Amino acid sequence: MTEPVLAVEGATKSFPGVKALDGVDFVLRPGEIHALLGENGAGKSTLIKILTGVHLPDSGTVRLFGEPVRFRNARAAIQAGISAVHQERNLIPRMSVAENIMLEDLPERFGFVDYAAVNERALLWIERLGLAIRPDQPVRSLSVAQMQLVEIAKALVLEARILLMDEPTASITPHETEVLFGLLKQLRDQGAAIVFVSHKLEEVFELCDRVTVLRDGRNACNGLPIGELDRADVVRFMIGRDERTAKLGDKPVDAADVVLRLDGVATSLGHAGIDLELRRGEILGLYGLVGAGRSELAKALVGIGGVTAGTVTVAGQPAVVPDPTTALQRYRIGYVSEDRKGEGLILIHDVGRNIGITIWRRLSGWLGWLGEGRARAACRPFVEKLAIRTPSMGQKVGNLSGGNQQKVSVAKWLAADCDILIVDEPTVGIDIKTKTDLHELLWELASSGKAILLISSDMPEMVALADRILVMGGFRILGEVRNDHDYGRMSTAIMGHIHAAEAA
Amino acid sequence: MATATTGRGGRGALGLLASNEVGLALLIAVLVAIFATVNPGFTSPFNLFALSRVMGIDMVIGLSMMVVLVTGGLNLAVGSIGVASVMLGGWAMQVAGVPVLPSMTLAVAFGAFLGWINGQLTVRMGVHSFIVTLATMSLFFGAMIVATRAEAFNALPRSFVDLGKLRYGGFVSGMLPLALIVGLGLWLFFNRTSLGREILAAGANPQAAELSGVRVNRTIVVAHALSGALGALAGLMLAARNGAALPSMAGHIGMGWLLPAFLAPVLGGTLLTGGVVSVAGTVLGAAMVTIITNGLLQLQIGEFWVQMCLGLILLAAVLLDRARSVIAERRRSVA
Amino acid sequence: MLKGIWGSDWFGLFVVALVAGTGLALFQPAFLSPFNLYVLLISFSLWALVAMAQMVIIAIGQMNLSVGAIGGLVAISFAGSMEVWGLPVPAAILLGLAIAALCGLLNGVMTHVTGISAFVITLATLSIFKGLNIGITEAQPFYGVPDVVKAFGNARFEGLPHMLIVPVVAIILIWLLFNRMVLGRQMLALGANRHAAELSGIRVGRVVVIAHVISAVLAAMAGMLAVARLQLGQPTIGDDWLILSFAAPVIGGAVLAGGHISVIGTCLGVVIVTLINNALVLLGIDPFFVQLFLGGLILIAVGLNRWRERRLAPA
Amino acid sequence: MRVARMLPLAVLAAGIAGPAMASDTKVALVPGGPHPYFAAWENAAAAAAADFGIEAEYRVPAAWELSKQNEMIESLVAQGFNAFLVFPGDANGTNATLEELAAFDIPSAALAGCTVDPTAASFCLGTDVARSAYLGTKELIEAMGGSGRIAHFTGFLVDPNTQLRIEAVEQAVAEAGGGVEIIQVIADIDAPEPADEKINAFLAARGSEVDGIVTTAWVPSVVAATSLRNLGDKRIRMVGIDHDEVVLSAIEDGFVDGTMLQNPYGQGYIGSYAMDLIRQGCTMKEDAPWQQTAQTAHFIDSGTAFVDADQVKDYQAAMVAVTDEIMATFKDDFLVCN
Repeated sequence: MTEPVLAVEGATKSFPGVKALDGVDFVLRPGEIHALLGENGAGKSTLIKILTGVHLPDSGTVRLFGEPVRFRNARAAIQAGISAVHQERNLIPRMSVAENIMLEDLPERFGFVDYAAVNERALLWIERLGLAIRPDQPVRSLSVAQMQLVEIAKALVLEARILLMDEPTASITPHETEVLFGLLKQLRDQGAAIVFVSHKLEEVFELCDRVTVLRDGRNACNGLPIGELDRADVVRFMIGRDERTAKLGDKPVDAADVVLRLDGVATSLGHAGIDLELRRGEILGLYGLVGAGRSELAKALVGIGGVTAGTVTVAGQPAVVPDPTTALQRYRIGYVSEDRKGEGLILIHDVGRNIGITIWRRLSGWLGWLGEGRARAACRPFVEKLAIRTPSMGQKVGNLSGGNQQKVSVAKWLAADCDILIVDEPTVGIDIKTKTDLHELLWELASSGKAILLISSDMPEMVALADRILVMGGFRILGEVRNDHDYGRMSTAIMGHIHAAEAA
Repeated sequence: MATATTGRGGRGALGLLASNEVGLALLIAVLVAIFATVNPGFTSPFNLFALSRVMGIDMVIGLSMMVVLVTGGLNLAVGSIGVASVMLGGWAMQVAGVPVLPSMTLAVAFGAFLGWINGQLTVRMGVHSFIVTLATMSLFFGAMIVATRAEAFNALPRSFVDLGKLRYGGFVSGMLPLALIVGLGLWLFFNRTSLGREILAAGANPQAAELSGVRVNRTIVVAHALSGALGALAGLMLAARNGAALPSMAGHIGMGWLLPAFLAPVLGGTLLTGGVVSVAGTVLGAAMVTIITNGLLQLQIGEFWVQMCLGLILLAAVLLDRARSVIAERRRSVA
Repeated sequence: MLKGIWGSDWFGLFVVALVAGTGLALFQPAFLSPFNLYVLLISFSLWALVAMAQMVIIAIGQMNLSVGAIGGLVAISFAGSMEVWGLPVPAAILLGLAIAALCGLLNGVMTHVTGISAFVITLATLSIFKGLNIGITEAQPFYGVPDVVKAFGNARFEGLPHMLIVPVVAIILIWLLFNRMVLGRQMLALGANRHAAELSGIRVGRVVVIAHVISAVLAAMAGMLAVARLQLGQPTIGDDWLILSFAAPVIGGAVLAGGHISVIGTCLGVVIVTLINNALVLLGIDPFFVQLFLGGLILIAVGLNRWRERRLAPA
Repeated sequence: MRVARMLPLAVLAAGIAGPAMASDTKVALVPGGPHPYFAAWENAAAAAAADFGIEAEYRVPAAWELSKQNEMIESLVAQGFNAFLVFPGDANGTNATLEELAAFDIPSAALAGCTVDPTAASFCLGTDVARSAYLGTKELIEAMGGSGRIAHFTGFLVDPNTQLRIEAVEQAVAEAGGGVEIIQVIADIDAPEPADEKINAFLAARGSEVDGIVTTAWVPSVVAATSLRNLGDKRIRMVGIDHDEVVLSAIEDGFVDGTMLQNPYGQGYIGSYAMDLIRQGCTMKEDAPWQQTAQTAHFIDSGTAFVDADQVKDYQAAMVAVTDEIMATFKDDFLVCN
């Protein structure tokens, strides 16, 4: 067997209140793609951060080619030959694509940045990733998926021996994922050692050679060959028991009770001719590739980006929604944003303040008076209902794990008690258990008479939850599929609509 | 009074030590002990009275800046607004013969109105409040100069001027309790009302707050108006102390207030990026700065070196506070 | 190409400056007189350096409140070392720059090592630097400025002040720094997203400290120019810089949160403020109305630029 | 480094004071802020302390702000100072502080500039700012030959003295008949850089129209004198204010016609003397030879003189003479002592 390039032995790391890693071992060999799996909060990101010099371990050793190393900062890790794609966005929006890609090591000529060389070298990786963008384009003009790929190019360009990829596929399309995987396999065959973190088990089985699973900061398994495992094994390692599929049961949809209706709606964001009907008790899926205009439509419905033509009818009455406040208070429409950190949550505020924000007005008395006890009491049922794991209502949301953060951002809208809930990518980057919980919750909400517009790029999720699926592309509705919960038929039908649009 | 938003509750002594407010209070205690030992005059009733009066005024000035910092903005025009409002109040009292209380109310309302203009301009133009208030600082001050020809109102009613001489227990100026009441009111506002909570939410993350149904623009306008009202109040306090409404009382275009306005909230732990407020910290920050200034003036330092010593002590205080919070944080993570 | 210029940060400002200049020339022919242009350029020389000093720190997402205090301290050290110690001019200049570098080092190291915001640190060092100034001078100017220095502050070449050379060189260097040099790009990356900069292997501490040193050195140059211009080492030099130091970069399109500045925009910001001040004198505005007009005109300049940006946004 | 400038004065003045007697008087001389004008107060305080057997100290507020000055005065009371000579940070605003001092039986007087009546200040010893500006303008008009266009450069508008100066200049111009005209007033230029910017802009725009410049604040005087020297312009007449070296040497070299000089040393010295007497039970005489100014009815002129090229070399002696003169009769003229 080949010598490991990187070996972690007994790594331990504590933060205020939590022990993130507790004696974790991890061995990475050259020429392999090694999956690092675990639920949210299992310690994957902490391990990655130790390997990239963001954190120092409290105890334990990291060996690089057999030599013990301690990375005091990211620079040290990069110089040691470790590059990484981090989970959070790490681009400089105003700089060009090429400069972002080359930022670690900008080529110089006579003391000045050699932009010709910057563009040239970046272009190589842009092309290898199949990106149709110019190297001199500013990053802020890119779509989310393109940014993610630039992020990946930024890591690849270092041509490091060790490549750490923390959820690189979270926001890119299946086609782009395919190209990326081809590239990663090629790098592996050239001898690179790659760590791959993902919640999408399909991808892990397609791409990886060996698997290490963390659970509660410890090894649940350590470097098992993927061939010896099946999906159920991996899930058992991750959650400590067998996978539980959401029991969704039957749910009545009142076909006559249309709560939201769009007729020929156009928006200032670029939508045109959008027709849509959402009924009481229904989960209406809105499927499409990244950039299809689904989140934008949702935002237009709550008053961000005006409706320029057509009519919106809420509960039978024509509706004009100038802003989210009106959407919430008059039309009882809520929007759970896909961008949890940017638009969904206030990370520096506590759980109580995040959940309560939608109901303060309703709770407050004379002169807007609202006691802390009363505000928190009103939020508590939702913390319990969603089983949000937090030491108290006073915990900062920024200190919670990703899954619990997402639950908080949903809890806010449960508290608001909207009739119409638009849920945008509710389970991206969420562990399996939380995902199942959220699926059951959405189903239950619909059963209790709410109308839900579900935006998701996760086809299995769509097929499991939606009653009908609208396919969207290019800011238009491409077609409708009535869901019979058969994955094969549904995916074929949906992709059919998308391809038909592309062909046209 | 603890900070509004972060839940430090339930962590016992270590959590308490980690809070900015407690750190400031400790520093203040140490400073007072030192100054009182070195110079007996420090604790004389006259000095305590004078100290508490300056403290009260600087607290309100600091709070006036704080309510805008909470939104992630700045209000460079605090001084301008304060002076402009007070000149109107002074005119009402002295020239128009309006009774004292309505005149004061008028001044505060006018301050709120000028703040409201700042807020509206910020929101409508979509420019950072820094640049808006930079312009209105000159604008308001210039308008005041034009309207008054820079002449003071120095025959204000006795009942108003006497407010500046109000004294409790022989050594506490009425200004200090007033400032503390204002502070308490603000604490309640940010912690116990829906609007105050919304201002904090909008300051921390405007996009998230907007999508959650908070009218972010309105919170900005309200915060600026509140800041203007508090600026006017600070101006009235200063006018009562000076016994006259003076165009010069906040320095050239009101810039004389900027230092106390920023020092108090910033030392007190209010983030310049918005969303986190510490009313108690602001109050303590103002107290600390006035105590340092007062104590230093009484030490026998060459008078030209006082300012440098003030700077050094400020720096030391800031560093000490930082060291304390780092150590407390470390202890907590070990525990 | 044309569209590129129309869309650039500073085009609106350029138009504002151009219109203001033309308007002034029409109303007051003296505006275009060689002496007035010379006076404008002198003002520009000083304010451009002051604005650059702040701009460098805005670029890394911080604020430097001590720009004026550093300028003042260097000004009196420069003049004082020549008067009291009889230092030759080049040595005095070096001393001034060294003092500034030390001040900048203090600001930068303190900010980085303690992690306290530069706003707070420079608020304290502002007092220290200004306090040193007052302590040394006891508020009395230094008069013994050598004739060479006085002559430099006064000399003209074809209507251009010799002083102009300093800011012109500084502006070119700063432009190169931010547009063509790795260090400058790292500063902008740091200002835009500190975390990302760290993960990209940028030595954040080093970049922060260097930025503060550059800022202090620019302030020092402004301070020494002020001495040459005023022909004496006034302790009050620098007291009035703060507002302009922020106004010009921000009018010029700098993002106060960091990560984006425009050197040309900042210069145009300085030009606009200088023009406004010049106009208030040239048009003989009643002194009581000066502040009112100043505020109004700044608001209009910003408003116009903002309006253009909005017009541009959907395109 | 800064001492010695006025030392000869101290020696001279000491001669007339008579033998020193021990006293518990502790006088603070508090200027409005750090400013070169007041440097002579330090020497005056030292001389007074030696001559009258009192304690006298010069204490400067950290910045030129009313509130800073008030804090300074308050802290000085806590340190046991029992008499105050104050340059009013604001002619109206300083009254409140002086009243409080009076409430503690601490006597005070306004020095160099006056507080507005009614005031708790025992007297105002200094310069009648309006009269000084008026006389300076008169001198300027004379230098211009009785007619021409003049410009007036002055300090912060919010300083009440600034308005008095503007009005005084207007009055002098009005009295000169139709031949003189004020073409521009530039204010708020107490900081050197803006002063340089604005004064030169003015000279650029209207340098050829203007015949005379009167300045009524320290910094504008210095900057205007420097500008005229740089331009080599001796056509434009100018009368400045105060004793900055730049202004004095410009007078010697003929770029400036003269300056309105004050007597800061005498103010500090006589003021300290008077404070000691008041502390010992003397009271101010109501029928003293007070002068009436726009601000107060209890004004004593500490000596305001126009100094031109002929007198500039020995203006200090002139000021000593004025000081001596006031000292000689001060007690009898202004005080009732038991």
